[in-house]
Amino acid sequence: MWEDILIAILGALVVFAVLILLQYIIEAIHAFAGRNDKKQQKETAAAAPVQYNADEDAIQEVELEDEEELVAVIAAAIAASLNVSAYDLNIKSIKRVPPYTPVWNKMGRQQQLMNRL
Amino acid sequence: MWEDILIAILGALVVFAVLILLQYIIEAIHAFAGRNDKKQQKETAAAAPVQYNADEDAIQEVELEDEEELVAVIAAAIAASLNVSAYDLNIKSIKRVPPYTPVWNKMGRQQQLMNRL
Amino acid sequence: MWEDILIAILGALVVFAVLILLQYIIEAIHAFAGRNDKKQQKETAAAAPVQYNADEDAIQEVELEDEEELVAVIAAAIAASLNVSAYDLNIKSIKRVPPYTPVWNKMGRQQQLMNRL
Amino acid sequence: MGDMFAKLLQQTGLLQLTWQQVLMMVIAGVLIYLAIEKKYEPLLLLPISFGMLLANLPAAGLMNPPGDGHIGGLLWYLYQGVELDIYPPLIFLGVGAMTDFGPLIANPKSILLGAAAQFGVFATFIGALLFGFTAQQSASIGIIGGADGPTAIYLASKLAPELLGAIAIAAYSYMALVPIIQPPIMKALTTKEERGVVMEQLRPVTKTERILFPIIVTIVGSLLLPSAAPLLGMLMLGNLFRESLVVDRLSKTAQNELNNIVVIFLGVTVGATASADNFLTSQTLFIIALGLVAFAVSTACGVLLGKIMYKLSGGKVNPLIGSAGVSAVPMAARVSQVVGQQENPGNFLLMHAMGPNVAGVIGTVVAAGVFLAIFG
Amino acid sequence: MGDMFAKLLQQTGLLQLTWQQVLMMVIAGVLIYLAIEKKYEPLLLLPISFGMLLANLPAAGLMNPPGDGHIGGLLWYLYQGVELDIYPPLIFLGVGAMTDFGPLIANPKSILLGAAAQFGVFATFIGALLFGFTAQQSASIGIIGGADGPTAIYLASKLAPELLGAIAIAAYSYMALVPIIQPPIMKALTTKEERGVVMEQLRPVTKTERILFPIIVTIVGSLLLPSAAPLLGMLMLGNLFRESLVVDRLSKTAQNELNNIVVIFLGVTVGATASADNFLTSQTLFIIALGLVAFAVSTACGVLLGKIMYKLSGGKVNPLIGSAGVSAVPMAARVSQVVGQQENPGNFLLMHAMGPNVAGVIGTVVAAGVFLAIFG
Amino acid sequence: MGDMFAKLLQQTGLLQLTWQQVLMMVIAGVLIYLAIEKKYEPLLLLPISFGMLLANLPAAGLMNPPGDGHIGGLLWYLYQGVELDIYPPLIFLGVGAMTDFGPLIANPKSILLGAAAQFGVFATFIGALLFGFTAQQSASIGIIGGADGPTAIYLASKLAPELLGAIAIAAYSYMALVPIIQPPIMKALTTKEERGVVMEQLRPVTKTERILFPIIVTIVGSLLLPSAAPLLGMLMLGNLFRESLVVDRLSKTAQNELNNIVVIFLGVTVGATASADNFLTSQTLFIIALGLVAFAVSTACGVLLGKIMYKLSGGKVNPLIGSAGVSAVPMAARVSQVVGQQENPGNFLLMHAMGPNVAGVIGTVVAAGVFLAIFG
Ligand code: NA
Ligand code: NA
Ligand code: NA
Repeated sequence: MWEDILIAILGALVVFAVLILLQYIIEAIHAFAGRNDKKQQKETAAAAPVQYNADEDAIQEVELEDEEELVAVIAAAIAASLNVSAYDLNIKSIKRVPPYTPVWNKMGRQQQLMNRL
Repeated sequence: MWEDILIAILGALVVFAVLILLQYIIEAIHAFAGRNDKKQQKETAAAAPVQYNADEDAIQEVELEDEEELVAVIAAAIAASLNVSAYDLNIKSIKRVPPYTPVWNKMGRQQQLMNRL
Repeated sequence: MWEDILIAILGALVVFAVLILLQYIIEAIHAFAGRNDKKQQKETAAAAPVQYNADEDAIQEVELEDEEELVAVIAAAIAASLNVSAYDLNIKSIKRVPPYTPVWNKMGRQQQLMNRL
Repeated sequence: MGDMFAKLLQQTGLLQLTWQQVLMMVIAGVLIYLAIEKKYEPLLLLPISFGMLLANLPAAGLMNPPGDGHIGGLLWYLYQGVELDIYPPLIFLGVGAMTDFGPLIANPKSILLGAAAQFGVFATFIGALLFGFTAQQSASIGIIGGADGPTAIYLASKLAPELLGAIAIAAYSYMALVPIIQPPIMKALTTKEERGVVMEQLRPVTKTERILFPIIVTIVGSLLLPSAAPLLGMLMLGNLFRESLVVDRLSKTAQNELNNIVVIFLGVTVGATASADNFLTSQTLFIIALGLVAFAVSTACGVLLGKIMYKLSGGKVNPLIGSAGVSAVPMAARVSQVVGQQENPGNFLLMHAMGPNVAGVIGTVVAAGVFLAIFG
Repeated sequence: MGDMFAKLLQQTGLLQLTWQQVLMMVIAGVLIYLAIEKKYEPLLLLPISFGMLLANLPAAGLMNPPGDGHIGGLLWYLYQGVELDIYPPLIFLGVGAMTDFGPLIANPKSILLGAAAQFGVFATFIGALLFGFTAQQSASIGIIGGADGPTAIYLASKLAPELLGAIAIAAYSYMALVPIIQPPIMKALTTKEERGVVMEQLRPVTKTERILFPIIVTIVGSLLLPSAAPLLGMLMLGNLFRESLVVDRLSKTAQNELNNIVVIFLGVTVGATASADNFLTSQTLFIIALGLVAFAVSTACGVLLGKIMYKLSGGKVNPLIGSAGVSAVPMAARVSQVVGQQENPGNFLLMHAMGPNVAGVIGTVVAAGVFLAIFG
Repeated sequence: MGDMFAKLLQQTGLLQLTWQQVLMMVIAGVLIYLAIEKKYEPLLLLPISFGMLLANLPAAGLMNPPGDGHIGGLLWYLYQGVELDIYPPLIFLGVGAMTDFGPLIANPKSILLGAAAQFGVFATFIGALLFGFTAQQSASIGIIGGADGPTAIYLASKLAPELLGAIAIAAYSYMALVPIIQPPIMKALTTKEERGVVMEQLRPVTKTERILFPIIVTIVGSLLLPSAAPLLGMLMLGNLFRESLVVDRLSKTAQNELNNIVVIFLGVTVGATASADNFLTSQTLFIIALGLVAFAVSTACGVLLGKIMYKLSGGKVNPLIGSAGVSAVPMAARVSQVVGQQENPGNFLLMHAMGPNVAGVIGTVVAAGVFLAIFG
């Protein structure tokens, strides 16, 4: 039992020791790298307020990832641009464009490929 | 051979017996739980027609499953179609449409199912 | 060593032989199947210019595969909200929002995290 | 150099190629054509037929087990998920997450139609025995009549792995042919009046019912037929993911990526069991013929029970929904809808047919459980 | 036929069903209710409780190992990822890709709060020994106080697999209960003045810092505690995926599909270890009680170190952020935020609490590493 | 307590840390830097270099095989997919689903350029033998010249697993460096006039051609070189998924989630084979040097065959597309485009270079098949 209490104390000490060491390491990283990219920092600082405060402009930066519900969104977007209700719009099909696509398009797709191979 | 025919008959009987039992169980579940959430039921009943009949208002309920960034896009699309800024638009909730959906919708979804089974 | 050089030469020859064979096979496939779907071909040829030249109509064919095709959708949405054609709009870059995001955003993201841990 | 060239030539598959393998490749090519051009269940038939092609390439050894210090072939490793009965339950997890049992819960009597449509399974079991198949093989062939791919693969891989390829191909082909096989049978067995019956709208189903259903079916079904537990349990777990509404991430992954990955591996390796010596036997022809019988009998029995329910209900049940009991979700239900509309364009049977349709999935799992209990 | 019927009946689970198994199913049902209705960490609690249900179905044998020419049960195969310690590090890969260590890097002192909140782990270790658990079991129970599910499962599967089910259920249940357990302790230990402290805004963190952090923490942490390397390494690899900004595809897959697949398999099979004879013991009750103690002590120690930092910093540190050191990311940090706002509605502690919160993940991994070094 | 502390200290990696391991970590750090800052094929180089880091942490034992009642290390289990040759074909499944073979089908002669660009493979094979490598090792080193990561890993894991880490790192590094390595060679070997050639537009390719191509290439290629069947078969199955247009779900999963999961596991564990004693040898330096030679010779031979085709076609073929035969899809094709535009800004060679580019993938698989047939 006594030994077990020692283990517990030792364990807690080790946890503290390791995490204090990590604290100093983080501070060392900061000393070494915290100022490196000040320029990037400033850009960010400049960009961020624009992004979240802007209220006169439309959204310019939209973080998007994927999904098929987009059909709805596309419908809405097209409807909007045509100034009609999405309910008057009948999307007959969202065709998969066959693979005979022009160069610029291929280039983009192939660029992806490179990153995947 | 005789034994095999017995097996076949027995098998068919067991299938029937188990499925009849399930029928009673479903009825028992209904007796126990079919009325529990009447309130929820009514809400749904109220919400559904709005969703598919409305043609004067913008889309209010969009079925979403994940990719929540779409909220931003939808906001933009609705904003655009209403000719207001996305910042004046307050999307209170993007409700998940409960699974009691009309036939045409089910059909589409089931179509997918077929291709997956 | 001599044998190894032989192997190398043989290897290169086999690669050439197999790929030349493939060349003839591709030509044979073409002879057999290159004319089969002329009709489909023409359709494609007809559809393609529309898609990339049209500037009075809305987008009729939207190629969606995942991720990046969304650029088009975003363009459409922005264009709509700005009341300009998507073709006059030049999206220079869709920036990934850097991870220094404000509290409300973090909160949402962290909320997700909780549900995942 | 000539020496080495000879060595290379020996290593090619050319000298070992048999006409049987060539024939298998032709068959694989035909199946690929059906999958792509005719869209016969392409999600499984395309991988299956390509797997068949790969397995019949001489000397490639893609299905070789490891041994003698050599590692095994790629497809042999991927096949372990079939061999160890892991893939079919995982597919059922996704199927459960895609399936709406609401129409069945709203109309519990329709589960009987899902039971009736298993008669073809047992009739074909007898038929296969008459053709000289063993009891295990006959059970695996009979289950084709259930029109449920993963269940057929599960049972065949347990009871008759030597027939796995033929059974899987027959099952998925006939599932794709449901719109051709069923309508004549349905029309032959029903009157114009019966086909015109418009059914009452289904009652709404509460969320609590939807959540209790998968839990209780798992417990009761697995208690009665423990051998059906892996399939039934995963089917119902997937459905619980779906209906709980709190684990969307898991439900979506079960339906999509996990499902797709398993479908690729399952399809290719099930196809790869169809090597020439396994497949080019008279047995395969019998299996294909018996599979058609199984489908037809199941369809007929479903419709016949539908007629009985029509009588007993005083004309409230349209017997056309009975044929949907063969599962082949949701194709068979859509066939009911289409045949019904031919009689009465304003008649919407789809939702009513979905009840027997999903019941048919459970019914086939139960039938498989019975066979496993007896022969497993 | 009666004969065969008897055979079938013997094969059902009905005759073997024990009251203990029934009780286990009831418990599983309650957990499913909590997961769905109360939204108690449903992503893991729902699969865990369904796994519990499946494992207590008599005769289904889903957890049977292979042997005697029989293949194993479905869940036995899926369980190998737990048994071989593969799943928890893979989950940590996803967690790392989801975690923003920025607040910790911006305020490195907050890592101490993540250390203090591990006291509950060691206190409970002692407590469990007093209740008669072995040292290995006690360590596994203590780690519940770390409020870190994958780490608890990792340690328990190594040191005390017989308790795995109970420990996992306790860990995830208490993680869900953090908003109920923590506030009273936090309020009891702090003064109104302390709770009202508004902290200074965090400094920005550069991309270089964000990238060096996971690399260096991996090296230093794994050098000091090699047994923590799998968890720490994968956590930091995931984070490097995230912060590098060049491998979005991998980061996204690690966070989503891979994570979801592993969560399903991990959850169901961890739940499946809770068979009646493993779970229905007095030990389980002790584990549940000790888990609560662990959480409470960890919370208290975090807050107390917060108070010390409040003093030493001359009132700049709000001690409420100390409780976030238990991890349960980001629930515990949100609790700090909420309790702080009750005192001062304009006070935003969330980002300050995220530092201790993510430090708590590292702290628990280190604590697990210590136990593994001693007892592993 | 001191006792226990000593025990803990012994268990740390500190006392066992060698300077070689420190050096390896530094190298891993440099590679991480190149992957993130220079974007050198980060999708593979980042996992590879982090795996290198993990494998050189003393005492962590992440690559330990199981034994003595101990389970194996995390990375050892994940490595089995490399060891058993499962991952590279699965990656090729995704590559096939991403690859458009249209430009090759439209201009079948360009396949010869993909053949010519394999000369570097065989030249380097000889070179490596001269440096004292075994035949198996030399073949694995030579294949770096194919500029095809998965094929290089596949061959090396079969013929020379001890060099796997170095070969993978060299292959992916040079693939990233294609835009730097190739242009000087291309310019040195061509005249201004040749570089200015504008090529005729490619003919359209029918859907039937696109579907027959993967099927027939699989059959013919695997018959001639059965050892290439796993790679070729999966590449073509993926492409068939893509071109069939009926199994989008499978195509998408093969390209995305399945690919990403395999890339993570493959990358980390291939990197983990680069332990200090495997990697810090003069052999590694030779491999890096020979890899560069392989790339350069392949590029040069591609361009030289391009010049021959320029002559034979009466000036219709731009020899710059020859360098794209090294694969490194689509980087090398883009290099052809860029170098061509420097001469004539209105010249679009990209689509013409895609033919040799994708032919280069097939060429390298064939070359690997030859080596496996002789040495496997
Ligand atoms: Na069925
Ligand atoms: Na913690
Ligand atoms: Na190549």
